[in-house]
Amino acid sequence: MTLTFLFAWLILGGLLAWLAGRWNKEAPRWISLGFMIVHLIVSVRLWISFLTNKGLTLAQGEWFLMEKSPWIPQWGIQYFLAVDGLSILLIVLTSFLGLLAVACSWKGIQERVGFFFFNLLWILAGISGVFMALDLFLFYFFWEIMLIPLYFLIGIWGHSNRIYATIKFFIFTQASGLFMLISILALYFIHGSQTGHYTFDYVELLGTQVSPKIAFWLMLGFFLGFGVKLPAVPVHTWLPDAHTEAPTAGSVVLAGLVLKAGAYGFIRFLMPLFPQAGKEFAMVAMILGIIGIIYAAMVAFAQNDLKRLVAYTSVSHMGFVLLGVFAWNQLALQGAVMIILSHGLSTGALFILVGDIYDRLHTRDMDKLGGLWSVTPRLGGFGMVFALASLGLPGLANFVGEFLVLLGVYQVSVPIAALATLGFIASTIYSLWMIQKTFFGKNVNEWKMPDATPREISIYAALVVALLWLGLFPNTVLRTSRQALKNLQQITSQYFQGSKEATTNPSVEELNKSRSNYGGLE
Amino acid sequence: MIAISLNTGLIIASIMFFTGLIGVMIRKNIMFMLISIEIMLNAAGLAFVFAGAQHGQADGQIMFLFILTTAAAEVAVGLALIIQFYQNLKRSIPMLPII
Amino acid sequence: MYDLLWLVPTFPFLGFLILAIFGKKIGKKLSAVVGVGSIGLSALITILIGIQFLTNPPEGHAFVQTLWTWIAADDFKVNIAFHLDALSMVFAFVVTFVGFWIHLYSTEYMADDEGFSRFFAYMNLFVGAMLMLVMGDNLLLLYLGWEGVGLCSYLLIGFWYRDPANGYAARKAFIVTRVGDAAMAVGLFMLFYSFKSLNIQEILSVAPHVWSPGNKLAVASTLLLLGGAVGKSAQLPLQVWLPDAMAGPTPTSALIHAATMVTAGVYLIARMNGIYLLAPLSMTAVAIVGAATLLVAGFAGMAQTDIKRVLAYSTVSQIGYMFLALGVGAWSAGVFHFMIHAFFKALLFLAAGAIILAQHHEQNMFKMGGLAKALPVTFWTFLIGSASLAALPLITAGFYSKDAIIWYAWSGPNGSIYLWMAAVFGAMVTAFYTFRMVFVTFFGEQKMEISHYPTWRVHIPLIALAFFALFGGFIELPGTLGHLTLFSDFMKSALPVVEGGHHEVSLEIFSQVLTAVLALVSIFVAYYLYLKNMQIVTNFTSTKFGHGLQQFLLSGLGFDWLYERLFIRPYVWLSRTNKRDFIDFFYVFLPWLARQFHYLFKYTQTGKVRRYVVGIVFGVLVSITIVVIL
Amino acid sequence: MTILFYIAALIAIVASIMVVTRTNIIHALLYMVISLLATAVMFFLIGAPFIAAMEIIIYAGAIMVLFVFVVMMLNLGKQAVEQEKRWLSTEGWYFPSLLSLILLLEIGYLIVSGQTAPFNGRQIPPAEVGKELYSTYLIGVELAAILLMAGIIGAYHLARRKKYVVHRFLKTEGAEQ
Repeated sequence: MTLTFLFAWLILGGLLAWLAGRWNKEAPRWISLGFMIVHLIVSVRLWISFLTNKGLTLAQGEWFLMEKSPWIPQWGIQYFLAVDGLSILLIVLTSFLGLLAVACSWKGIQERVGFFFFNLLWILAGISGVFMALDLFLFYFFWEIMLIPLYFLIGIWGHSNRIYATIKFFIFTQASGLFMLISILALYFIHGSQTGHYTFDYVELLGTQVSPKIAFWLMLGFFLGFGVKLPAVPVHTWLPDAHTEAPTAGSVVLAGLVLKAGAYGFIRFLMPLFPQAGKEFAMVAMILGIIGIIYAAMVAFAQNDLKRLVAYTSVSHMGFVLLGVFAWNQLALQGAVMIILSHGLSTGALFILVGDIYDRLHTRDMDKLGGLWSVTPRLGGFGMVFALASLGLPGLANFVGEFLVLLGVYQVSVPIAALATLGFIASTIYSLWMIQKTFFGKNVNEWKMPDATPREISIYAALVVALLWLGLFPNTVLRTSRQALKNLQQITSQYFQGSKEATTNPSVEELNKSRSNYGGLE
Repeated sequence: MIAISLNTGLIIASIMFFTGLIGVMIRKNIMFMLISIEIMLNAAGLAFVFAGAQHGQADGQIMFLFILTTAAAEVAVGLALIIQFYQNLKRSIPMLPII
Repeated sequence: MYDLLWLVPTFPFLGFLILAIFGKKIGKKLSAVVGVGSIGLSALITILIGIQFLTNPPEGHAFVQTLWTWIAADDFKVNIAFHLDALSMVFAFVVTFVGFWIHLYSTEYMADDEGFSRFFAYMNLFVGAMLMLVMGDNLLLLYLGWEGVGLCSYLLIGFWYRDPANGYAARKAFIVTRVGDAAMAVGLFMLFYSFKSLNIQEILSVAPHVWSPGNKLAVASTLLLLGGAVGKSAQLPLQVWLPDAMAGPTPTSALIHAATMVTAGVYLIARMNGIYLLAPLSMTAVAIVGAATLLVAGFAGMAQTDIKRVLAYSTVSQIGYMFLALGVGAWSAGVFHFMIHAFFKALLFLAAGAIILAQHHEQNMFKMGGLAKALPVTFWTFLIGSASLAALPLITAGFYSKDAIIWYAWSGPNGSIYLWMAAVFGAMVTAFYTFRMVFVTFFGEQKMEISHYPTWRVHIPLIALAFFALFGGFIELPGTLGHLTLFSDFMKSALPVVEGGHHEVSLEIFSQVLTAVLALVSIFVAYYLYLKNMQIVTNFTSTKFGHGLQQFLLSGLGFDWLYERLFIRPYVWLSRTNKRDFIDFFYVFLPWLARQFHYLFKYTQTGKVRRYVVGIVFGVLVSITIVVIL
Repeated sequence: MTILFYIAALIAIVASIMVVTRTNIIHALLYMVISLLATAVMFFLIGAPFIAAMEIIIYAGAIMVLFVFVVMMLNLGKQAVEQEKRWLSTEGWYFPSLLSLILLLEIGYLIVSGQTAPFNGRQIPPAEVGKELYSTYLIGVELAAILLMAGIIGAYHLARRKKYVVHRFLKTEGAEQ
């Protein structure tokens, strides 16, 4: 029942918060905080039991936990939740960032508090569901659940231009989701007509024989669905608008979790369901990834709205995920998972920071900011750490992911890896620019503001510790996701074999022979 | 015995129908438009009756009766509306046009 | 003792953490104790380990301490592990030892600064990262230290953050080195796929079996690593950041931008000697980069007016010597020069810092003068440093280290007469600008009163470093002068021995004498031009050509100008013009189109029934026409 | 007989055209009555005497008289005729006429291109119509009854003289009474 609990608990919490909000402003905050803490405890316990029990050696087709019962049996729809290492990591990330999102909207949200936390918890519930659902219909159901509360979250508590941003966000994600729905239904009918057994069960759909041409189109439907969420480059423009207008918690959830749902979809659904089409499309997708990395980094550099800048850095970072997923080897995939986690933390942290600055100064315009270090050294210090994480400094989380992704991509294509490395430079440029314009320089406008409060410090400190921990001890995470990714790769193995042999240096055998001679220099 | 084919009848009916249609389109006075609609309804009924006569059955005539009913109801309501318009918007112009 | 190795970088990191978290609360005095003490402890342990290393070397002359597995994915596995051999021993020693003196010095130099504890936090972080760099047993850990020191360099250059110019210099340093780092990262991928490992010793031991000499991958990967080294060590063509980096506090310049960090490139190449030996082309490239840099930077140094910029260019130039040494295959000579250079350059910077402190933070040396009497200790130590830099024959350490390089530039395995000529010419230039600086600063009339007299916290580091700058050279004497090879014997376990000496002894003597004479002549020229008869220089620079030349040299031979137009402006222009994200225009266009249709069809909704009827009729017409036609 | 039919058809068409083109509404109504009577003749000739009677009684007799009553109630004068003249002289004529003409030609073409046969010629007595009406089309009759009822109530309700109420959209300032 743990899995049902993980999303039903938040649904319940949201309803309670809403009800409580009718007579008290404080109650919804405490209720949400309590519910998120319990959620975090449960998910971390799940993770620990995964690490200590048989979790690390799950064979293909096995799940660590599974809940399965018929839902609408006439149409082959099941209530099918299951987790493996990959899902567990993402769920832990969800509860962690969810907790921080609740904490960071403690003071900023003063209107319709109950409804706010209702929406927030429901988004988190939807996201938790997305990461667990293995029935495609159920998956789509959760996919939509997380969308609509987010729509309200941005539309009601957003900034001045929120209606435009919300509508844009909604149309983009909804339209792309419909493409995915078409693909899901097509797959459902193709599978049904072949086997006579109509089902949305992911595991059963895995082996569906679809003619390559159709498979390509179905894959494209999924690609659009996940690519818009990710966002991949030509369809990314909703993100900066949505981020700019969203309240802090909305940005955190959006960047930290909703985008991750797209990345997760690529790994869990797109490639295993359509390995051949995915492989054919891989080059295009990777080129999109490269363009995303460099293009978004350049656009980010030009922004003067802090939030917009951070939003574009998200696009840039998710380019690495796209690269990693479509390189589809163990290294790149592990790297992609690392980026998913570390980007969630570092970008979420930046959004919280920007939100706090905005709450104090009511501006995010970098041309008006500057010299804040002298006023708020603590905020500055934390901002520096987060910016450094974002530019991929070794020792912090993002570096591990980016390095592994590039290492994996190099195996598939040398030029793409080399080009993507330019992203290191571009990310340095915008990160340092952001720090310079915000914290360094003269305090021209003579801003005065209080430094970080204990509540904020504890949020930041939690994030810094998490970033450092992922940067220095990434193995805990890598171990967790390893077997899950291997199993996914095994599903596609018949299409992806051989590529590894071709790029490996032919003299490796020789190398292995001579490795026994190792013992210092001659 | 009458030596006319169905085609002839239908063509007569359509000429009348289109006359009414032109009336609806070109007249600006709602009263005239209402009359033109009556012409169109009448033409449609004519076509039904011709078709019924072709087969020697009563169905066509019954259809005409229904059309007649509709026309009557429509005229009653339409004229009531005109009166009401006229009373409510006491314009200097004599008839309420719908331009 | 070796088991304490992990403490060496841990103390500085600990110091950083304490200062970063509690720095404001604990006050300056305690901050200084923490900041200096952590490095002191670190240095102490390093020296103790060094003594044990000399007396009782570990098996295979290398000691490995593995702390934990850092990243393990698929067949990729790296540890957080330290590797200590002669090479990292020397570097770790220099980093902690020189670092300690500089920290001590900083307690006075930064005494009045509001960011006192922040400064020590950064400096501690730097020392920790630098130790990771030199002691990492795999290339990824080295890369971690590599980026870490780059970060500290950035933080310290921009230490006085209120001035946007400092921020600019800091960003420039970080970004330019990051360009090199990106190349290096690709090099790491290449090495990993060639050897399935990033462990340095494994790569070095396996490389000769996998790659035949001149292998394309070997050349490519070594060139990419060279890219990283060039960025970090401020060599051509990425040398532009170092002179600007002088915006940081002077102790920073001494520690990071003279003694340690900028020599990381030297360390990298020396460390990866095994694969460089397999790529003769890359070796040549290293040598040429070194030779070209030492000349370019030397020329630029001749025209600088800012005392720190002179030193900055001389640093670039001296690192050029080290690269030259590595490139020609004189590995231990390069490392030897690194060590000696660390001593005298740190000394020079610290002394320059004392001068700047004494002259109201004025850095233009032409506004100073006659300081020899007022600041005797500073003067004498500065003189010793300068002599060492200018390679004053026989008595200075710089002579022995540089002489070896000059000689190997000719006689080394990759040496050639042209490289030798460049090196000799460079030595002459070095002597000239060094003593130009000495004469202008310390002699002549005193132009400003002294604002601050240094105390023991400045003097002791100066004297200690001066001692090493003078006598540090006597552990390695050339074959013609006593033939003492303590240092290269020590390095033998880590670096290949030079297989040179195909020239005759007479030639070696000729080279040494020539270098010495040229250095002395340059010093005299500097004396004549800048002390005796300054009119000549002023006359020359007032001519059009002379002024142009001066400006050209002052700007560092126009590299900044070039890069500004080649990279910075296009990038900034491109991103600024695209601020609104042109892809978004497509998505803005879609609703616009919809709205246009709306406007178009809006006119059909007039409220005129007749028009609607016409519309219906038209529609009927169209559909019936279709029926008729079909 | 055939000649009679054609004459009746011609009268019906011409009268219809006259209806559409009149400016005086009473004239138009009278032409409309003529058109309906001619149609009734046609009905009679093709063997539908019951319908012919209905046409005269209900259409010409009741509906048209209703029109006339309304026109009388509205008390239209010469002004109305003048206005109609003005409205009719515009170019609004051409396009709708052209449209209708093309449509007419097309439909005519469709009719002519179909199968053709002479009329059956059988007289359909009213009794037959009545039987059919109250058996097969019983529901239609019921619906027609409901429609008429609705029409009566609607007409009564709409035409009742009420207090002057302006819709809130049409209200202008100071227009409240």
